[in-house]
Amino acid sequence: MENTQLFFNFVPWIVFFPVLGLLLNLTIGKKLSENGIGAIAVLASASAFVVAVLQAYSLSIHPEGASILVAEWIHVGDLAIDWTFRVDTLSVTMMLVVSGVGTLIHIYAIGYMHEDVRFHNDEGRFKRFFVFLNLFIAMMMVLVSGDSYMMLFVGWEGVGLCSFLLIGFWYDFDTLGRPSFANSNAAKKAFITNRIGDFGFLLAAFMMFWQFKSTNFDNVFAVVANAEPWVILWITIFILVGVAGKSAQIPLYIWLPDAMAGPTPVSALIHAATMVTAGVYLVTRSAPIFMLSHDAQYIVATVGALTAIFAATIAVGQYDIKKVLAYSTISQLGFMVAAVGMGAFAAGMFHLITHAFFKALLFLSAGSVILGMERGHHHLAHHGHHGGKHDEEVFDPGDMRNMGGLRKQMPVTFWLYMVGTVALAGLFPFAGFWSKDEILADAFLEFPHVYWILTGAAFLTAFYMGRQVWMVFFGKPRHEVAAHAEESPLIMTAPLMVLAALSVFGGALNLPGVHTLTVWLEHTIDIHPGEFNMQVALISTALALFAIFLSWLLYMRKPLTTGQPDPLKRILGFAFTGMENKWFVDEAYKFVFIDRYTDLAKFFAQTVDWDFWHEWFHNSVIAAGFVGLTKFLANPIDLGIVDNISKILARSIQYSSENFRKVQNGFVRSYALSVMLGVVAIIGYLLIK
Amino acid sequence: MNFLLEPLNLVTFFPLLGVLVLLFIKSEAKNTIRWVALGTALVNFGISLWALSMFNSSNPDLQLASQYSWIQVAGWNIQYYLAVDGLSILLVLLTTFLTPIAILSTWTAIEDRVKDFMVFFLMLEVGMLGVFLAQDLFLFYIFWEFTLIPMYFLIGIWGGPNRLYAAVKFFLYTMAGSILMLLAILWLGVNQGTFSVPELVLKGGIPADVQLWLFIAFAAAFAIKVPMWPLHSWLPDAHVEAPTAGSVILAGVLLKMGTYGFLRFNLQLFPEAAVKAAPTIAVLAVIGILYGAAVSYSQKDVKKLVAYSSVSHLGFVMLGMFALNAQGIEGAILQMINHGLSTGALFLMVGMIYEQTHTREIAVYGGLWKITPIYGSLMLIVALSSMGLPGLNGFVGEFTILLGAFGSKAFGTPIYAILSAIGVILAAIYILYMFQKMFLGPVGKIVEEVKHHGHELRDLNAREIITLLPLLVFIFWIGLYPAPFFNLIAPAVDKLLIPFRAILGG
Amino acid sequence: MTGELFLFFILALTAVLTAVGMLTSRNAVYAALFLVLNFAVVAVFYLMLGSPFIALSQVTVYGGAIMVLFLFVIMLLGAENIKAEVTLKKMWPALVLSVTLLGLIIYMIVAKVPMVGLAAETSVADAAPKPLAVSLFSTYLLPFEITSFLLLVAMVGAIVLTKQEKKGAGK
Amino acid sequence: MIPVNYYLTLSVVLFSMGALGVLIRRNSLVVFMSIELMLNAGNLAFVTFAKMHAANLAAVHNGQIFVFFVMTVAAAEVAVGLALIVLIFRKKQSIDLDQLTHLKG
Amino acid sequence: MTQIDFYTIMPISVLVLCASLLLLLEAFYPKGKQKQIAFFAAFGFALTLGLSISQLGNSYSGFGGMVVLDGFSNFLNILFLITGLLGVALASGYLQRMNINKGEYYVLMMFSVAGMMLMSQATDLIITFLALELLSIPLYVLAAFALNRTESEEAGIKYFLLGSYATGFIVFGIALIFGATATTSFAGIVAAIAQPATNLTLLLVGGGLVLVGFGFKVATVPFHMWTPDVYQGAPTSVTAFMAAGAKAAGFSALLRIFATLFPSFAADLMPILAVLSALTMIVGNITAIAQTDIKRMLGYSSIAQAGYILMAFVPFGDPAIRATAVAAGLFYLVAYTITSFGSWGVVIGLEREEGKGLDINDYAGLGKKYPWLALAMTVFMFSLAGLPPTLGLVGKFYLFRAIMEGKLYWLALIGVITSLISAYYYLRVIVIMYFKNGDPIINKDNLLYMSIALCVVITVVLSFMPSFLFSWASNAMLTMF
Repeated sequence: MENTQLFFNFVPWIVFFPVLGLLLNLTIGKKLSENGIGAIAVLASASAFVVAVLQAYSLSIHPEGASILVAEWIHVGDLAIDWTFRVDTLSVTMMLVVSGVGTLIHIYAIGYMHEDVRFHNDEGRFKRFFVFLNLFIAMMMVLVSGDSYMMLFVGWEGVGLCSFLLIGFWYDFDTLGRPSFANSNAAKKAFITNRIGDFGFLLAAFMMFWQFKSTNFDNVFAVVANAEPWVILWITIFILVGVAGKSAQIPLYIWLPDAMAGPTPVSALIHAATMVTAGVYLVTRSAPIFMLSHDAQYIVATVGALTAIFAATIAVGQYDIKKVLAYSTISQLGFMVAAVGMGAFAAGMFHLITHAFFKALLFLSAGSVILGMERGHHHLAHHGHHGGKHDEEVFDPGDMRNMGGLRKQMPVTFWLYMVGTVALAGLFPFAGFWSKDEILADAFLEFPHVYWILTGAAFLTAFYMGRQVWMVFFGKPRHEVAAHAEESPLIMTAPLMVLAALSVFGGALNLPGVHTLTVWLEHTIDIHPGEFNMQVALISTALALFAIFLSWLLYMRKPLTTGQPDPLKRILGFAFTGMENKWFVDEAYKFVFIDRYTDLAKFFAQTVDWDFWHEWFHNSVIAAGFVGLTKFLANPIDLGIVDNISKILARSIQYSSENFRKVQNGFVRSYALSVMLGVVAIIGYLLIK
Repeated sequence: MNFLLEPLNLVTFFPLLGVLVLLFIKSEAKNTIRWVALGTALVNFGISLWALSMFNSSNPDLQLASQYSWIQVAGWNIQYYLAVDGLSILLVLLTTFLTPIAILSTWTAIEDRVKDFMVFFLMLEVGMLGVFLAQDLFLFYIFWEFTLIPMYFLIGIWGGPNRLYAAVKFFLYTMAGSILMLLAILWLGVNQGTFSVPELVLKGGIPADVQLWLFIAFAAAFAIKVPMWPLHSWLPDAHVEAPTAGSVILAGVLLKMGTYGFLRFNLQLFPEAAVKAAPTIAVLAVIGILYGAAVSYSQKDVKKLVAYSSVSHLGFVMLGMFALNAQGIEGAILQMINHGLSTGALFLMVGMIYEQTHTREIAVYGGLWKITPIYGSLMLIVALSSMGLPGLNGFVGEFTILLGAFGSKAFGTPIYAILSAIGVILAAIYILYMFQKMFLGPVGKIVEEVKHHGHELRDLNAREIITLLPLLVFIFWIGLYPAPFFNLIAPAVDKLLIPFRAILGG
Repeated sequence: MTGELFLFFILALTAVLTAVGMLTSRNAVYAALFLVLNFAVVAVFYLMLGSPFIALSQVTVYGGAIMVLFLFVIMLLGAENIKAEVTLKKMWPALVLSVTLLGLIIYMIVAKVPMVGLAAETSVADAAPKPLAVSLFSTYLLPFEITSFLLLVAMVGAIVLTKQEKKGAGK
Repeated sequence: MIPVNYYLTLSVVLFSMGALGVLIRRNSLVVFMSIELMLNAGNLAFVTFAKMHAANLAAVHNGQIFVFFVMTVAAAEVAVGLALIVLIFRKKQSIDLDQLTHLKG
Repeated sequence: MTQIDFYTIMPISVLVLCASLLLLLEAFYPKGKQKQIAFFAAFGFALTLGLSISQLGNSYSGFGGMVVLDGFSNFLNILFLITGLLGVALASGYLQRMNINKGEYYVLMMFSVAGMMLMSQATDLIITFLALELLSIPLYVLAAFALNRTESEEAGIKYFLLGSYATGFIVFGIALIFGATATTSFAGIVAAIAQPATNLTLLLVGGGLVLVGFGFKVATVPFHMWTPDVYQGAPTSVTAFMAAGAKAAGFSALLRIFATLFPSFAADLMPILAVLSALTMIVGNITAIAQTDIKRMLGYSSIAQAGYILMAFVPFGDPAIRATAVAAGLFYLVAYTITSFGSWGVVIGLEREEGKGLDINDYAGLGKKYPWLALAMTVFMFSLAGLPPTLGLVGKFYLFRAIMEGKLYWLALIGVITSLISAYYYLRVIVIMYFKNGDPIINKDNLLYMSIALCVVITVVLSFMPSFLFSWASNAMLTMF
């Protein structure tokens, strides 16, 4: 697929621009102001967006796309992996979303980080943030534009690294700004969990190579149909492990909630809009493989659906504004994975895009809320109100129980948040409605059990979003900080408005009947447009409205007061405790895996390797045994051979030890005796042999 | 004179010239000594590049040979025979490349008996180069044993508090392996009538049962050196006690002598035995990978952590090598280089902080990235390279190795590759653990302690950055564009694989 | 049993008994005297074996020179008595080994050497001193010369060892 | 007609007794005497063998001359040996071998 | 005495003559100027050495086949004479420092060397026996030469008594051989073996007893016990001479006797030799580890080295390989002689009066204070341990190869394992020299240090060009068979 027409040749720049940006910031960033740094980063990201747009334009003329070889990478034997960029409708869709949303978030971050670094008393890290952010864009571009599984994997791990770096951005604190290893633990957890997923990815790649002699998409898809079913099944399962890691599916989703330790733009960009959807992209990309195995589709769809509902239940029980969104993200990722698992690739991609819009919007608005709270907190602390009190007890600006009534303090943010909420809840005609319904409609046809589970999840989605909005923006401030919260500046809200607009009108991308996106993607993957199912749409809309009503009943009719336990607790009892505590999955993992591995490692290191192998075996058995033997040979044989032999003889004839001690040891005699011994042995051997 | 102008002779023995010069410099002129040593090592690196320029990478055979009959009496046929091929060229370059870097790292770390140190160091370089270049078993054995001597002194004189124990242990364990190899070498010389490796390869025809014994005898020497589990017990001692430069060379080059030995001798000379032994080696390698990673994770001493990580990394090398296919072996060779670069850099960096704080206990560190940002960032890159992040060198090696092992006909099952791939996860765990506890989190108490002694914990200085920079260049280069390196290796590996293709089919 | 054999047994018994005497006597003088007696008996054996020259040498060199020297030293040192000598029963290993050696070689001799009788009268003339002397100074000239140097060395050695002592004592 | 074995046996008995003497005596003079006894036993064997090979004149001479040289050597050894013993006695006032245990290990 | 007879013993005669002259000279020489005696002795050795070298390539048989002068004996004679020269160089300063400077020392040494030379040339058991005594008796005296030290006397009497004891066995052994073959001449014995009437058992047992005697001289286990005591007690210069010369002489006799007389009994003797060699290597090396006195340690080391040399003789019965095997033994003998001389030289360099400076710990700090001397010692230790770049490694390589050719894999295995063990104690010396702090004192003795330097040079340089020495050794062997 060598196509060098139009702007296809420019595609490597989609990576080079962000890299250039980060290098610029690395080298000359020190001399620039914050705005300068931000400008470079935004420009880098925006340039990537421009490249993506150019690609889209080129594709609109040459929809068959192109592969652009940059350099050879790993050529060993019959293994040939190259740095080849792939331009097709699917990759360009992702490029557009990533660079588009990314650019908006870059802009937002200039404002956000300006304040964030000041709240943390470390202004030096402003530059570092944008370097990482640009690196992320570059890696994400590698991920989506790679022409082979292995190049995809480079981006795959690369974004994992960026995720690690950005979650641990405030590595010396916990989420509340206290000195701690907590944030870095979260970062580490994300990386390691992702690595578990990568393990699956790698095995899938190995299997592909040995079965199909290539990891190149086209080459693999060309011959995959001839493969035996078990091969397909295993490849898909291994891919699923990778997807579970990256896209936070059961059982590897655990890192994502902790990832909220990163600054909010990071949560929005990486852990909601782009990186976590890489798994969805991967499955979509691997559509020709998944299509071949009904079992694989079944497994993937089920995993996605279960994740969707499981995470949604947890989201219901969270108090942290970002944690709710995080679990919501997991849940929505479950929707997407279920969709692509069922073969509803267009629906999955559609939801991916709309979700990127409204979830980014929600996260960024949440960031705005948190910063607003921080500002209030700051304001209070500076004005000396209850200064002593604040020093003792750390204030959590993200805790919804501290909020309430923010609608008045932060009106812009409130409205933006509302748009996002409605879109997420899937109310007509917002973007979320169209994409979610397309998934549900497909599920209804393909896997009824998935449909029912997802419907339940959708219901919960509307419920927890309602709960959140009531708790955050309505009622009375439950903390004096909330009463002093301040609105965010324009540099932060402006990108949000763009996102809000996209959230409202994003549904237009793939409206029933028109199927713009589907048609677009059809050039790349073999898909069929989904049918709009009125029944499904109605049921889900009704359920969503009912859920919002329920949440209104619980949280709005009698707004929460300070220190009041969640009203759901009364109703659900233990079940809510489970939700609050994330069903104790983290604890279980810690107990089953982390602690056991730590113990095992300690056991190996201390007991097996050091105490046993190093100290006991090498030092005691080998070394000491050797020394002992030496001493034995040095002393008894050389000095006391007479003693020893006579000792044995003496014992054998029952001599008393008294008598034995009287045996006098003449050394010359001993020596002579030794000679004699040799003589007798030699003569004896010669005569008797 | 012609003898000395042959590139391989020149590259091998040039450091001796430096030694000679050093002998005439007063011990007090420490800086002169350092410059002379560094200059010698750098020139030698240049010479090795010159040799590389003459190396024809498409030729799978031994090249640039310097071959003279040496001891030829009474049916004894020992040659002076140095030559290089794709299997060894990279290791030669690695040696000449790491030596100046290691010397540079000692600039302020070694103040005591600088002259002796440099003399031993340059002699060590001679020995290592000889090992990689010798194509006569006797000559190889001489160089092999010779490397022990300077290393022994480097550990024993300039090492840590427990250096005597470590030095003697290092010496005896390595020697213990090599004596069996000596017997095997003699068997070959006696029964095959030649000590020349290429001739032996050509001749072949060693009965299968004997091959296995010889294989074991050679493997004993190399496995201890690698070190393969469970023969690794000398390694933590040697590494922890050795001075930084010693650790760098030990991890960077000396361990590779073991893996190289497997490649050059065990695979080339005893192909049938190698096929037979492959599953066993794979089991040991897998245990080494997982065990090394687990044990690393539990270390409190950062140098020990890095030392044990070598057990894990070299497990990968062994696994790849005995996959007996192109991917496995080429990956293994590249991974030898990668490990030399990454682990060498890790040791260098551990040494740099140790020089300031005099402690290697992980727990006292923390938050270093904030205090020493350059150091932290470089450490991050090196750590990522060590755990095999795509785009950096470690990945290219590990990936090709695992890929090779996955489809290896010699193993017959992908299970080894799958288990080893778990090692990739575990690598992330211990590396990140190390990085987190030292560089992330709140600022550790060591910073205060250093202040207490009237110093300020400083970031890397220019010399230290210059020391690390070449390593970083290669870390990225190999990670992003390893083609030039693979191209050097590939023809020789293809040739190496011919007998295995015959045995295993395909 | 011929008279000759009878004589042999008597003499052999004497030889063994004197040897035992030497081994067991606490007094060094007695030991030396026992040994002289033993040498004398062996000299008779030499005669019986047709070696008059050797027999004569035995008496002069061994009995006359060596043993006198021994006695002289014993007397000189006044060291004829050594207290707390070892008794045989405490030296089991030595005894066992010696007896084993004895047994082994005797076994060899009995088993492997033919029971050839040694006629007393055969070729006595050939072993007579004169042809022996001729042989000594022709065929065996070199070893003979060597022995002269050997004795010289021994003399020098003995002088070196004892001379210094006198000097040291004098100082 | 005394069988050759008789002589040889006697020689071996004497030799073994000499060897035993070295092993069990502490008096260095007596030990030395025991060694002389061993040499003497060797001589007896030589002469016996010479007699056994009486048919061969060269052999007879060879054996007997060897005996002669052994005696000479014994004399030389005695000179040195007694000198050493005297030396030791002067220093230690004893010729007890068991007191010569400074060197060991 | 014919001309040929004369040529055969010419070097020995010259040496003996020189010794006799020196004896006279010494008697009339003014006291206090005896250092020049050493010079004369060295001159005597050098003269003889020149004669021996001039006789290279010649082959004579004299005195009715009692002595020969062939390549083998020439090779060893040169080795003995070099030993003598080095012995003089080591002794001259040492004797003065130890206050035992007497001219007889050199006279006795020269006689002893004459005995060694005679031993290598002997082809008649009478000569062998007399040569053995000629070399031993001076050594008995020399061991006790430091009359002011009790240890020296003790060493002398122990060496003397046990040496005589061994002589007793040799005499009886020769008697048995004579009994079996009716002759003591090698040629005669070889001829007799071919005859069916010969009593082979007697011969073999006689050979066994002779083996014991020479085993004692070269200190193989279990005939080795005198070695450490005597090496420790004797004046160090004597020890050096003994460890190198006497051992080499013992081997030369063993070699000639066994290679000439007993090849047909190889099957019977090989297990004995192999076991002796193995035991020697094991016991020698392992016991050395426990030593703290450097002389004692080197004593045990020399026992162990004897085991290695003996190893080369094990396959002496295999005509296909015995030449190379035994040549390997000779080669190793040379390597050992040079190296051990050098190491004893270093010991002498550090030895103070009254036996101070002999503990291994007295070497602490040598590497720092006297780097050259420490380097020399390091080279010797490496050579003894068989590490590059030294003659010892090449020697071991040859040895093990010979054993492998003889298919004695187990013995080779023991050899390599024990050489690993040996590395431990050789290394300890290095460890102490370099890694421990101390303030060693060394003696001023230029001649000594020049000799040590010479040994270092030979040890290292010859390791790079061993062919010449090896081909010489194997040619020497071929002249014998």
